[in-house]
Amino acid sequence: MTSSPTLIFKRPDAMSENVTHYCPGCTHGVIHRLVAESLDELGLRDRAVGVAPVGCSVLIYNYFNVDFLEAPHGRAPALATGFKRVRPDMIVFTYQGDGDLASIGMGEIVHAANRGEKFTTIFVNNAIYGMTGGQMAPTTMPNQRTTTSPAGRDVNKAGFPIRMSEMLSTLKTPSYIARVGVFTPMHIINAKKAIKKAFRLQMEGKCFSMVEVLSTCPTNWGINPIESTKWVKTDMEPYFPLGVFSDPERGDD
Amino acid sequence: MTSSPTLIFKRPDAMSENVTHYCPGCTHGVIHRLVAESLDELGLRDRAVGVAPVGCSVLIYNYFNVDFLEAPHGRAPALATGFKRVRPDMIVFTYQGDGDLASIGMGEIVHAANRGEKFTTIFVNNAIYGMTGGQMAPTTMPNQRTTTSPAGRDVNKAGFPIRMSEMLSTLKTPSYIARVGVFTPMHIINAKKAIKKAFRLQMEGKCFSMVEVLSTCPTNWGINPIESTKWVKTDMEPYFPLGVFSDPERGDD
Amino acid sequence: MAKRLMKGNEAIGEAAIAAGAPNYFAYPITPQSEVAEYLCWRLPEVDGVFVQAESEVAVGNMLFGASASGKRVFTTSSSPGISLMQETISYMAGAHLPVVFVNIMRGGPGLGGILPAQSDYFQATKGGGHGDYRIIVLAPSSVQEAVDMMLWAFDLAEKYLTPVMLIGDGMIGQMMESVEFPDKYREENNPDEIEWALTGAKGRKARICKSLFLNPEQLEENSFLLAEKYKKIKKAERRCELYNVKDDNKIIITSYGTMARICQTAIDELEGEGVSVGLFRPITLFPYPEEELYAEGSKKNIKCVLSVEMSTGQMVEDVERIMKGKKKIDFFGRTGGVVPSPDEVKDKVRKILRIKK
Amino acid sequence: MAKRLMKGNEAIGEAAIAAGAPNYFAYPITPQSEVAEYLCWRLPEVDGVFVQAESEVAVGNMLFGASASGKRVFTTSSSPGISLMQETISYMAGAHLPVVFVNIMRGGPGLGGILPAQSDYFQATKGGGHGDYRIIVLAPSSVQEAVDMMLWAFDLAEKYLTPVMLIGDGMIGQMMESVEFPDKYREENNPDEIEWALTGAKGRKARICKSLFLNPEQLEENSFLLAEKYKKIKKAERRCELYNVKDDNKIIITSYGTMARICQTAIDELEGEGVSVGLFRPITLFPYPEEELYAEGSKKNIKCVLSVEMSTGQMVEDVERIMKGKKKIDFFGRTGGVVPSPDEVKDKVRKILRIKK
Amino acid sequence: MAQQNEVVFAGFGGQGIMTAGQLLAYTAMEEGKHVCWIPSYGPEMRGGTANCTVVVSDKRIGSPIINHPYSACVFNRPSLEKFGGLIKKDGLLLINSSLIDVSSERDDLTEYLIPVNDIAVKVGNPKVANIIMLAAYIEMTGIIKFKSLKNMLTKKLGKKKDLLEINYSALEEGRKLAKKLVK
Amino acid sequence: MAQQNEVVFAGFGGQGIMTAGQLLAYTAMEEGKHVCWIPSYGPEMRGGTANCTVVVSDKRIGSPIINHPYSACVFNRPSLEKFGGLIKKDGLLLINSSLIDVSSERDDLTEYLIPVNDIAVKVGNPKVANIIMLAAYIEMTGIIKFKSLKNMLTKKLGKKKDLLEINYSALEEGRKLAKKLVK
Amino acid sequence: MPGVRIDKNYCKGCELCVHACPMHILEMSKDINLKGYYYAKLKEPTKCIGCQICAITCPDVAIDVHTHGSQFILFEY
Amino acid sequence: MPGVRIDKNYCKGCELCVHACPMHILEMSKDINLKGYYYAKLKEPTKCIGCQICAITCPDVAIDVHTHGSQFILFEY
Ligand SMILES: Cc1ncc(C[n+]2csc(CCOP(=O)(O)OP(=O)(O)O)c2C)c(N)n1
Ligand SMILES: Cc1ncc(C[n+]2csc(CCOP(=O)(O)OP(=O)(O)O)c2C)c(N)n1
Ligand code: SF4
Ligand code: SF4
Ligand code: SF4
Ligand code: SF4
Ligand code: SF4
Ligand code: SF4
Ligand SMILES: [Mg+2]
Ligand SMILES: [Mg+2]
Repeated sequence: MTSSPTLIFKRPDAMSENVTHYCPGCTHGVIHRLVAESLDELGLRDRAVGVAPVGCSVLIYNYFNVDFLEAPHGRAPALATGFKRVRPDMIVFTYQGDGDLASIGMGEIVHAANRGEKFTTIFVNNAIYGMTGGQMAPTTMPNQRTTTSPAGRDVNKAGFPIRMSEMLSTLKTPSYIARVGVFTPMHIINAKKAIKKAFRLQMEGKCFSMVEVLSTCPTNWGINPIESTKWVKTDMEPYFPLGVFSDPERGDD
Repeated sequence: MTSSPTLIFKRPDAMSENVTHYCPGCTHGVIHRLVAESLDELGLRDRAVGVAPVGCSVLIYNYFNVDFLEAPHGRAPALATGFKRVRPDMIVFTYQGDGDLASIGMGEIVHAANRGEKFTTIFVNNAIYGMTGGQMAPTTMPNQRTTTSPAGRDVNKAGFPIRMSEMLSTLKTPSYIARVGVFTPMHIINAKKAIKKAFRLQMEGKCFSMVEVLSTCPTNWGINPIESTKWVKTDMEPYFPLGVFSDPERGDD
Repeated sequence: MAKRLMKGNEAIGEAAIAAGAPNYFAYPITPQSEVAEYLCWRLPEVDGVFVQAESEVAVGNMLFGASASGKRVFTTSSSPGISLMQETISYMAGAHLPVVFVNIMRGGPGLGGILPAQSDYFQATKGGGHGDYRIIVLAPSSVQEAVDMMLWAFDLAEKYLTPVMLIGDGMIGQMMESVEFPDKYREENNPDEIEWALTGAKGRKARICKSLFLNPEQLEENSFLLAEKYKKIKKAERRCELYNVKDDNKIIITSYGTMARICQTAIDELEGEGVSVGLFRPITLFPYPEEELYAEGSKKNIKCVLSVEMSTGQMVEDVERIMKGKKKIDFFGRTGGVVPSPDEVKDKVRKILRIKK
Repeated sequence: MAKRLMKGNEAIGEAAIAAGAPNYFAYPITPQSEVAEYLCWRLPEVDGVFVQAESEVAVGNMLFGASASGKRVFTTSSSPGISLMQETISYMAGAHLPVVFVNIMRGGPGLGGILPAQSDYFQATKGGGHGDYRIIVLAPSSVQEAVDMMLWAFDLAEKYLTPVMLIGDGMIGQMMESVEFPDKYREENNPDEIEWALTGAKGRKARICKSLFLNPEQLEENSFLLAEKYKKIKKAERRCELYNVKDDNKIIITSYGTMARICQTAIDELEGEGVSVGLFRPITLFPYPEEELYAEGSKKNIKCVLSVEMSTGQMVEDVERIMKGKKKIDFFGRTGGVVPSPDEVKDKVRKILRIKK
Repeated sequence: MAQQNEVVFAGFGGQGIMTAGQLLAYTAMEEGKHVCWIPSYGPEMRGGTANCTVVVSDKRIGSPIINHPYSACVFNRPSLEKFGGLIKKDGLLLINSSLIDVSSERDDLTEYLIPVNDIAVKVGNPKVANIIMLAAYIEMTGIIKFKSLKNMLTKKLGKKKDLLEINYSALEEGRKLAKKLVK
Repeated sequence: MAQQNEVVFAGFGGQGIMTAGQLLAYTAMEEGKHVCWIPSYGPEMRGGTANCTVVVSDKRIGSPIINHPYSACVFNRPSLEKFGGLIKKDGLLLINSSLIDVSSERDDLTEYLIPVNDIAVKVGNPKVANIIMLAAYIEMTGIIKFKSLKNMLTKKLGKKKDLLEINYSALEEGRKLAKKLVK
Repeated sequence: MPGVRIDKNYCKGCELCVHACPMHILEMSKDINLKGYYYAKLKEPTKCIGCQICAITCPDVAIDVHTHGSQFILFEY
Repeated sequence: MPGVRIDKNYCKGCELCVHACPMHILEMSKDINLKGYYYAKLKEPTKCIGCQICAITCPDVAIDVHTHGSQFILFEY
């Protein structure tokens, strides 16, 4: 203990010092950190602009040292399109929940992806509307109980959960689309790689990029954080398989 | 010529006597007739309700002897959902153009399909905004000239045409989705089969059904009707292949 | 029926069932998500329809479709959600369709906040959508009134074939009060008995429900028809409540919804201090009880008509218009979710009357 | 610069370029699709941005994003399309962002028709969205004025950090008139020089562009800030034009946009018949030139203030409010795409003055 | 010439109606006049009819919509039916007698029959019927100078020599006929 | 009892704050009183605090929001800090002394310290602290009848005998303590 | 013997039927109908096989097909 | 020697780090922090291998990892 120790893991520069308002164990926080680390490592913080959604992460701008715009519910991809088109030299990303992106914002994300807008979307799929108190989302699992599906999601009336990554990757316009998880340390490490790649592709002006992250909502799922990560593995992952669905560097379209 | 001849092809009962406002050779008219014949043959006219789009076919109700609702641009699937949910005993269909369904109405069609709403959508894809004077649609072909892509659709800025049938058929909720053409008599005959099947499935309460019909717009394409049908074959069909993309009776999901 | 203690949001849901309108389409938004959370289990009990839509734009249009069936349909939402329905409201007004919208208002503009406000008065009463149309706007000030007005709203919507909007603030939605429902719930409409409903063109000419009139004379005719309808509504459906209105009032306060109750408390307390203030509470915001306000407000004893709102001042423009320069008009408001206290109202009254506390 | 004969729609597009705002996001809708059809080839010539969006909801939000960059941005649309932007307009007002909307109005409500109308007055001037906000509303009556007002609109938007809307009817968009553009087109903004623009948090604290204030006191503060802004605008930016206003006027007509020109023709012709009528043409509809109208309208010689509109009567409510009961208010309007003729206006004037033809 | 002149050009799509109006408007503007050109747009356009109104004035123009124009040039029968009755008393009506075999039956107008299609065919291009009509109209009203119109055509068609020649001829023919008719 | 009584229940989530208020409101309603229960909702809820206001009155209730209530039952320290100063002069303040070791430092109030958590543990279920507080409050104010509250509890918990017994005990303990304190 | 009847007032002169008829027996008339279109007409009625292809093709449902006894069935429709 | 530092005021007591640490050397404290959460703490500092797994897992970025010389590299991050 004579020479001073080196920090090998610390709060990324792109993150602010604020304590988040997220519930204990909510993995929104992990995903925030992965985004911040990616910006730092690629040297993008200075020219990044984030677009916050409406959802639990609406206050994301309090946790970053990055310029931020706050979008109407679901419309972040349109704001990002507008910004990036007039400032193609900047790095633009949206951070959106599943209610935000897959429900009210369906039109905006499909069309931004289809036009091949050169921004990055971090899509946090926690199978529920967190902020408004746990209503059913388009991504809610079959039979999952929520405040608006008290007997469980009835697929005969509400249909099956929408797999956004699969759907968007059917578009012919080139894109990078991957689904990752943050429910074990190893998954977090892989999630980081995907997010960083998404930003790198944007940096290189390549394509639209989206990383869907399976996330937890212990509060509205009504189970504790550890159980929540397990539920992602056992209940969500089989339906929402992890992987890369579209990659301009893989040569598929 | 002693006994009187029998009519083997005549204007279907579900069609009114009005002359349409469509341009000469526009195949909207053919598609209207196929819908009317299907309703007649299945005995559905009496309990059918159509939902008109905003587009060249906004006046469709003038050409049918069927109750009709007129939707705001793009929202026909939401109106159909509302109607069908409160009157599940009725037969409901939307008739929508590509601007209507694939552009402004993207959110509504994806979600109606995903919830598995039990109505039928006739999706008329003519690769352009007909009514407003030939602007680029999400389905406009690469390099196709339109009034808002005078140098041809630039896929680097506007992306590639969206293939709605392919996209919607990735949803897990059961559905019947087919793409047909009306550019030769044989294609018209097949189109009729698909449309009739779509209505039959609705009758049986099976699933959401959509038939995408490749159609012409001689006026805004700037070529004559015969050339137009050829252009569908040579330019559109290779990109928008005909076929059944999802069929509850085929056992795929 | 026995009295029940119920949250405003839930009571509104139950009231729609009582009104024979168990057909609900909605999208979650604070502070009214409890309506959906109540109805998602309650409606199946009465064979009603509950659909959680993908967006408020879709909600509006599902209502549009469902309403054309002749059944009674409704939604609840809050400010930003209501903004998204403006195109459709205009369409439904133009197509002469009945429907009930409930706006449990929150602070705005933009995402704003989720606490009670009354800053959507303009949007509701002047028509946030395009074209020549108005909608009937009702403003309950208690849970019981919310229930009663839901019943009335559906009747009005059907009587005039028009959208009706109930506007309350977050408090109306969140508070519990005792409430009674009718003993007998209304049956659902039988579409076959409704002459404009789309029921299938069986044995009759096809019906078309539309707002497009490419011929300008026809479109004008439709607009004049609407204007005629609004005239009738203005004549027949104005409602207001007077509180403590007396010959010695120095001031008439105009205020609606829960804000009016706060003013009542202030008025009671002022009365105790020997300051006489009357309250004019419009119950219908469109049609505004114009004659009634003018009559009360222009009395000799009145020095000032004071509009008290949870906004930066919206209804006050109508008050100005109606009072025709007869009296001084003043305004007091807090906004953005700040609920004024009776004390603040009292202070404002004292200031107008130059009374030292 | 030399005079050019140009269609209103195209001139509006060119004017935006002249104003240093070659950033256009739009969705086609009659009767203004020519703006996009012009700009889709014209903007690339000046390295501008042209995006055909998927919907008007997306248009509004693209503008929202683009505006936050500090560059000047705009769109054009028509009535139903503008209704779809109301949520976003409220957000942008709340977030203090400059932007220019052009509404080439068509007949409504609903799908209505595509011919000229002025029936979106309420929506534009009272705020069709939710919450306590207003927008600046300008009403040109000629193609040249449309051009001049586009230049002004961007300046106003930036000066006050607020959405500005130019409203014209289908005629403004469709007609060709001679028009001059400034000799020197304005350079595009340099975002780095704009203190509120999002340019990347390099060497400074991060900037946040938002309308959410969960703390009601902060939300109220933002609303009061907005109210303060509107007060300043009301003070500094009222504009109107008087025509034939003389001491022997019996009637003052209030009318705006192309409708005012039709009234001018009527007034000229009436003058020939010895009937003296003045025209008060508000150029800014918000802020409404209230003092000016009151001053002219309340003069001794005036018997009646007549609001002439292509609607069933919307601005007339403001006229009533402003005139404070001083004079009789009357209204004449055609709507739904029917453009009143000078003859009809003359007939109305004669009727008011009980003049037999 | 009156302080303000209004003319409606009306016919079906493809007859160069809009162009004729615009040419007049451009030229009048070059001459320093106030001008306003306005098309009818809307549903009736689908039917294939087309018309536009041009107002030329020495002072600022009031109403851009003219319910009762001073004059009209009608190219087909439906247009005659639509506008024949609307023209101001003592106004001017030019009828394309190549396609219209009736007259307005009004006796409070100056009315001329001009077979513009036939003349156009003679000149060598059926598409210049609109120019012939315009030339005749100008000759009759003096609303703008003939020379200005010629210059405008030269400016607009400068690069297409062949077309220009035919247009010149059309102008001349129109003028000639007008002179003959008015005399 | 005054014509109108207002009470705030405040503590953190999970202490049964809302339930206590609702029980009071239900019972008062059954007794024929005008009642209004209103929660605080909004962003602060995330922080884990919870409070509600109950207004009980013989006449129609004016403002549902009470900035200066007549009384408050505070279950934790932040609640004391928030509401201690807001109570009306001569009002009543009940403090959960199991978790709060300070007082309001106001001398214009009647203030009692009640260790409701400790008593609840004694009674056999830590969750009934709210009932103990409510019982004490009722005993002190007479705002509703003790018996009515007991009936209400019976009605609400009828099926869960065990729980009912514990709640009865909680009621009794609360009342007992209140009697002792007031004397 | 089969035959077709073309209602000239529905016809918009698109020529799609002319192009489609397998027997090449349709042609465009030299006259125009009320709307100003040159309409389609049957030039050799006796050669018609009643295949309905013209009717199926016509966007304006201007064509009826009748038969009188025998008729070629080329497809199920 | 590697080690971690847990900022107890960021910690919300979710226990994810405790669950994740391969050395099982984290535990929840008996005390609460300012926000009222039982926070995580290192019970056996000497056993820490500096693998960063706890830090990577923590949703509240409450954990720093430092080293002083050697450290196990389990993965590239
Ligand atoms: C137009 C509009 N509709 C509804 C809402 C209410 N709302 C806020 S957040 C939200 C959903 C949030 O869910 P999600 O996007 O999944 O994010 P999460 O909270 O789960 O992270 C909704 C419906 C709103 N603010 N605006
Ligand atoms: C909200 C709204 N936006 C835009 C329009 C204008 N509009 C009318 S039809 C149309 C597009 C029609 O294209 P499509 O759906 O492809 O139908 P088509 O005419 O080609 O059959 C548009 C943009 C409108 N009526 N409403
Ligand atoms: S509600 Fe769910 S998503 Fe929102 S912060 Fe809490 S745990 Fe996370
Ligand atoms: S514009 Fe195109 S789609 Fe519309 S009727 Fe004409 S040809 Fe058909
Ligand atoms: S029925 Fe067949 S053969 Fe006869 S005209 Fe029609 S296409 Fe030709
Ligand atoms: S296909 Fe029909 S519309 Fe076309 S030419 Fe033949 S008959 Fe006429
Ligand atoms: S660095 Fe590794 S060993 Fe050390 S505490 Fe964290 S998880 Fe455990
Ligand atoms: S993971 Fe972080 S927040 Fe959770 S207990 Fe460990 S240190 Fe605390
Ligand atoms: Mg979510
Ligand atoms: Mg189309």
